Amino acid sequence: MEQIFFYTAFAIAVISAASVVLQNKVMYSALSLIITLLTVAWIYAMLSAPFLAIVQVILYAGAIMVLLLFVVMMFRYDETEHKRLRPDLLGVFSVLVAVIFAGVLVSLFSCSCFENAPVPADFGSIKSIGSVLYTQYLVPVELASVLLLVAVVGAVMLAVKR
Amino acid sequence: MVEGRQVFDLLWLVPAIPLFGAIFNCLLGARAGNLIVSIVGCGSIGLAFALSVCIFRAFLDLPPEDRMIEFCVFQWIAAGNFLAPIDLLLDPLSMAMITMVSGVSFLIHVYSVGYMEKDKCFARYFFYLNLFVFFMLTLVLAGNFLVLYIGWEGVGLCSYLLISFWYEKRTAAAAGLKAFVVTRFGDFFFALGIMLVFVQFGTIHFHSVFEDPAKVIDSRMAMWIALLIFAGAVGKSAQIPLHTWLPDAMEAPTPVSALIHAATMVTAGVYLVARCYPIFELSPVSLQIVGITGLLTAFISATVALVHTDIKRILAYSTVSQLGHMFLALGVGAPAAAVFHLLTHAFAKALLFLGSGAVIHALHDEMDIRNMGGLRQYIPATFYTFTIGALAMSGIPGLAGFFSKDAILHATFVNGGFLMWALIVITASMTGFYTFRIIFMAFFGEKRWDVHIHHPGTVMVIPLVLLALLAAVGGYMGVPHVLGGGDRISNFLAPNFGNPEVHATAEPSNKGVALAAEDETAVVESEEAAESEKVLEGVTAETLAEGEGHAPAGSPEMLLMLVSAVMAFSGVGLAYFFYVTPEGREVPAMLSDKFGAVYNILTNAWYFDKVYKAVFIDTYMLMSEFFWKAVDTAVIDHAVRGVAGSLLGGGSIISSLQLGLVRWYATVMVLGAIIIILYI
Amino acid sequence: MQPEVIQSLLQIGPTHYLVLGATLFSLGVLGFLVRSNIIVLLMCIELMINGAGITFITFCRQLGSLEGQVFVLFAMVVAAVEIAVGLSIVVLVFRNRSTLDADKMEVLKW
Amino acid sequence: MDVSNWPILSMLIFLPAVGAALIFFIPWRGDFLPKTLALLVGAANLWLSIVLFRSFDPTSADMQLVEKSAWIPELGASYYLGVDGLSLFMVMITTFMVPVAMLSSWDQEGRRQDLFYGFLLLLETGLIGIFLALDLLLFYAFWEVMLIPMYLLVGIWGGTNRRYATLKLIIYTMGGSLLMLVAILALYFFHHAQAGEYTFDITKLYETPVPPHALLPMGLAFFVAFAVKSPLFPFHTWLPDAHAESPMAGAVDITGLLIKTGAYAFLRFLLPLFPEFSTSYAPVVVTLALIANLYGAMLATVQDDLKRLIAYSSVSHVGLVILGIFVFNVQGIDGAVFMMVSIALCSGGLFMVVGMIHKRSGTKEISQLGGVWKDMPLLAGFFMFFTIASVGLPGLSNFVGEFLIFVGAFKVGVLYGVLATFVMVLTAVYLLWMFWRVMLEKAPVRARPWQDLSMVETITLTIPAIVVVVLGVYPKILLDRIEPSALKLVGQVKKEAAQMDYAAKENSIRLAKTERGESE
Repeated sequence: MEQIFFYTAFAIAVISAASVVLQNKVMYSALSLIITLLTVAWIYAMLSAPFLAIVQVILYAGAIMVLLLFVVMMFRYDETEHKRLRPDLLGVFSVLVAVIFAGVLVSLFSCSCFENAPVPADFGSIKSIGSVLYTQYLVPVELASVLLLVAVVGAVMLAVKR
Repeated sequence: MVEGRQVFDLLWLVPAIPLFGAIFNCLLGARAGNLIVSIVGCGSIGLAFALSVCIFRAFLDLPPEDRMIEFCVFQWIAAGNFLAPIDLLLDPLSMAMITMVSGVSFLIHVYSVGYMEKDKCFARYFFYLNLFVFFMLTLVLAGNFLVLYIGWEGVGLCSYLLISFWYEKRTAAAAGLKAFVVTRFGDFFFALGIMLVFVQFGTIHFHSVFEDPAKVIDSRMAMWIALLIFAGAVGKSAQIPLHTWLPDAMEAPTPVSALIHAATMVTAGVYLVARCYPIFELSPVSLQIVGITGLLTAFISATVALVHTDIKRILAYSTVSQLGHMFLALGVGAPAAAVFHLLTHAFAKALLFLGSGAVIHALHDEMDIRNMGGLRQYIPATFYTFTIGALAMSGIPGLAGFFSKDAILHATFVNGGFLMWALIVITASMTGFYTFRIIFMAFFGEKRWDVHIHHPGTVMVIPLVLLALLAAVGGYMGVPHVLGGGDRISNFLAPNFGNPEVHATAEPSNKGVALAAEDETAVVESEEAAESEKVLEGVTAETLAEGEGHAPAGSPEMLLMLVSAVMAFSGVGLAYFFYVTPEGREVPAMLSDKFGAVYNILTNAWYFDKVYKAVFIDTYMLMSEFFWKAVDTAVIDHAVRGVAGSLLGGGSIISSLQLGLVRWYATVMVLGAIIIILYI
Repeated sequence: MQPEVIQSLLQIGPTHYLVLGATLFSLGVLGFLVRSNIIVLLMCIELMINGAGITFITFCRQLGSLEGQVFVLFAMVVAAVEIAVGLSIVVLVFRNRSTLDADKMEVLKW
Repeated sequence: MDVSNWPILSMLIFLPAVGAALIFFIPWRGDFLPKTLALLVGAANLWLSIVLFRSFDPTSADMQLVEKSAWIPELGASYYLGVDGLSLFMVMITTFMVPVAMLSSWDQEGRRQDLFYGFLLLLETGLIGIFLALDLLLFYAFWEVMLIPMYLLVGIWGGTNRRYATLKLIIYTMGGSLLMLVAILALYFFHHAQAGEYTFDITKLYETPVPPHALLPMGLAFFVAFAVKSPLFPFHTWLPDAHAESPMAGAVDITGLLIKTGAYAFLRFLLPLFPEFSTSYAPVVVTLALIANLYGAMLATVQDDLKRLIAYSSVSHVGLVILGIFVFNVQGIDGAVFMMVSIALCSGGLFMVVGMIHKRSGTKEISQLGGVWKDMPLLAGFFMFFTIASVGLPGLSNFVGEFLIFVGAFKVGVLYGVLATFVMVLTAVYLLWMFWRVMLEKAPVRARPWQDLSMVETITLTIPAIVVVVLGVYPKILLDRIEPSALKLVGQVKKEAAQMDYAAKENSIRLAKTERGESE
């Protein structure tokens, strides 16, 4: 039963990721990216990380993509002049990427001896992550907040027209 | 009067006083007026002269065998076994020399007070002159080779300074440099000679070297040392290969020419060879070379003097010729005669130079004898003194030159062989000819100038008269035995050069014979040098015919004396015939264009100057230019810059990798990732 | 196809998820290299981050420790920051160069 | 006051450094105060060196007034200072020349004169350090320290294309000294291999026999480093540029001091540390020195730039010094050390005079100068004095050194002696010709006649002139003190190379040379 879920998620994710890359129109690639992100959220859920799935949906699909779409919409950027997909380079680079992919696969299958460890019920729940977050990783959290603040100020400073 | 031993302790004062005079003139001269400068200048030399006369008198009453006083002033250089203390040596040779040097230079100082008073660098002139006398006296009194070398170089330096005294004149500066470099070239060989002596003997102290050189070095080594020392002498006394600087040195003020280029400096070479005579005696070959060089120099420079027109250049060439005589005398084993001739020549030549200085002074710097003439009644005093000097110079019997030249002729005849004697006799006649040519051209005949006569002051005339006296009387120091004289000069110099009787008497000593035998080869070589003057000889031969021809009685030496006197008179007669008698006037012109080729060889002083310029100077310049341009900049600098250039080049290649494209950087990152993965 | 191969395919284990993560990541890299539009480049970066995120979660699930998830959370924060700054740069670039083609920007060429 | 317990050597080294520090860090108003301070420090250092001279015992040959304290114990590098006959006069001439250089650039316009003086003092520290250091690492440290002020002195206050000149100077010397560092370390480890303990102390390193296979590279490395610094023939091209571009006082220091470090280092390090290398390669070095000698003289004749001409004359004189060192006999080494001192004075004097002409005429080209005698008789007097001193008139200091080296060379080989002595003719040619073109003849018309020497300039010229005369007339004060150390050095070199007795092989006087005989 869950094989079906996995494989559908797998298929959707790959197809939408490919379309992000191959679409000529930026609009369409943006939309396909949203689909990819949602499937990733789904996969998180399957991997018993419900909190993360939710955060993924809200943060990625919600915030980032909206921002992205907003910027895309802002520039009536005509794709025509710019639709070159550099097919000449496609060949070369796909070979390179294939090599990386093959490398990873080789290392995976050479020692595919993992087994899912038994895991308590509320593994990915908010309570557990929250507790871990604010006990062991308190400092990184604070730093992350500072980072976000800097990013906001930076973005404003850069984009504001003086 | 300071008597006894202690007068000799003042020996170091003789050179020291002129030095103090020089220092005074140098530092305070400019501020002190001309009067004070001249007093200090002449005074210091006069004092030195007086002191040397006292020492001379004290020296005379020393028994002949211990007339050799050593005196060490202070330890100069001491490095390992190379010891060079400043020590002075007084023996008959140096005694005679210091008296002559200080005497003549005192007279010349007095003369130049008059000659130079209008010159603005009066103090500087006396500074150089006093410094010169200091170095000359050090040279003469030196006790070891290095102290002699100090005097040697110092004298060269002062001659440079004095020749280019009127530094505004380009020719003066050039002549000064030429003089210094040519003499310096001679000094180079002399330095090598000193080093060879040090390496062989282990010391450079005269006494220990000359005491018994035979036991330390063989004749071959002696030859090398002798030749090196002789090369130094050639440079300084302007013998054949290195004589070109003396005629140009006439750019100096006339008293300087009188002092340096007549009486003192040029004779330093003769003094040096005389001083090192024991080494020369060890190798007959070197004596021969000295003799031949002397002969050649005497002959060639006499021929050149025949045709020159500048009064001072004629006298310069005559000095070179007389020096040739002295070296010839040394070569044929008559050092006493050489020194005697040196002394007489000093007086006569100084007189001639000062006389010519007075003439030039009178005619406002007119050097060319062609536009002089008839000065007899205008400057009579100069005329009379000049004539006495000329008579002494050309060896007219009765005056100084005759006795000393005769001694040389005799020694050449005895030791040198007939041909050398013939050549030197011809030269003697030529001397008579060109000396009296000046007199007849300058003082007789019609007036060829129109400028107002500037009568020489008394300060200039007194030295002339004194020198004339010395030139006349000087001869009686060495009247040979044949004429009943005591030959005091040879006895006086006995301690230096072995007993004089051997040389002066008629029958040649055993050494003399050996020399004559070997001499044929050398004579042949000088043969073809003489053929170019065949022409002139033809002229003198027919005048000889109508000279007095009665056969002389008495020993061969009397005959020799007679022949030399006759030759002298013939030269004078010829000059009279050419330049005074009306019909003889055009003969010289006719002669010069008939033998055109010979004439311009002589006028250009046998092309020595041009040859030297082309061979040495130009090649040296080219070589250094080449070295600078090709080797230094091209090779070495280029190599250094090459290294720097290649580094820069390498850098630029690497920098071209930065394409600026984002994609390019990404690919580089991907390539990196691949490499890592492949590695795992 | 041998039975155990099919069986392994069916039995969803962590490797499958890892394969998915790897594919997403590779597509992201490919996209980044191929495309020349800056906005698409940003999206590809997102893809890569998510690819990495999946591998994290799989290992976290497999090892039973929560660190992985915490880390992915932080990864997301970073992604957010990156997009914010990236887009503001895109705005600037567009305003100055009026083009978004990455290949035209070689100001940094040495 | 009782001086014996003062650590004179360290004071000598670090007093100038303190002076320089004072000048740099205190914000002076105007140039006059720092300049006087610098001069005072220089003079104090000079007084210290005179105290050193008086307390130096001329009879003993070994190191005196030794100061030894741990510097970097782990490395075995000790702060080890000592002075002997060879280095005593190097120190004295340094302390003497620096104040003279300061005086000669007293009224030199240009900005930040106080820095100029500070760097001059730093340079003095570096130099004295080199002469006193007996520990290889300490020596190397001072060897590099010296470069920095040199670079700044010439780089900031130099002539037109000074950048190129200084860069070339620094890279050249730096390259050489890096080679040397490698060789020092190699020696350091060889010593450890034999004696088992790590040390840089020279006296111990003197004894370590170097294995034959390593002898050539190490010896060569040391040789190249020192040959570059004391410009020997193939490595000399930096000197003319550095001189032509150096500021007036700076030029004095290059000739006066920098050059001597190379030649001194030969004596102190190369000869005793690698006796076999030195003796077996002595003929090569001697020929190089002879080439430098004659080549430098030749090039000097055709130069048109005054300072470059004197630079080449320094190349020629230094060639002579190195010739004196590599003939391994007492006369040679005595002459070489004496010559080093007198070069500093004579060439230094010449440079100062040229600097003064340069300051007035604004040009260094000889073609544009002429007839300077009429305008400036006093300067002409000094110029004549120093030219004649450099030509080597007996009675002045150069002659003593030159003649001793000629004798030394002659004792070892006739050909060497002849070629070495021939340079005295060439020196006379180019120096007097330069003197003629600059001084004599008609002066080209000038806007306004140049005024003669000012009081300060006259003093700066009279001081070295007096010393030149004193050394010329009475050189024993130097020679007596140099002799024992020279004998020790010769013994050291000869004893080590007994099997290749250089002197025996060479001093069979070969008389076949034809060009010497004057046979007609």
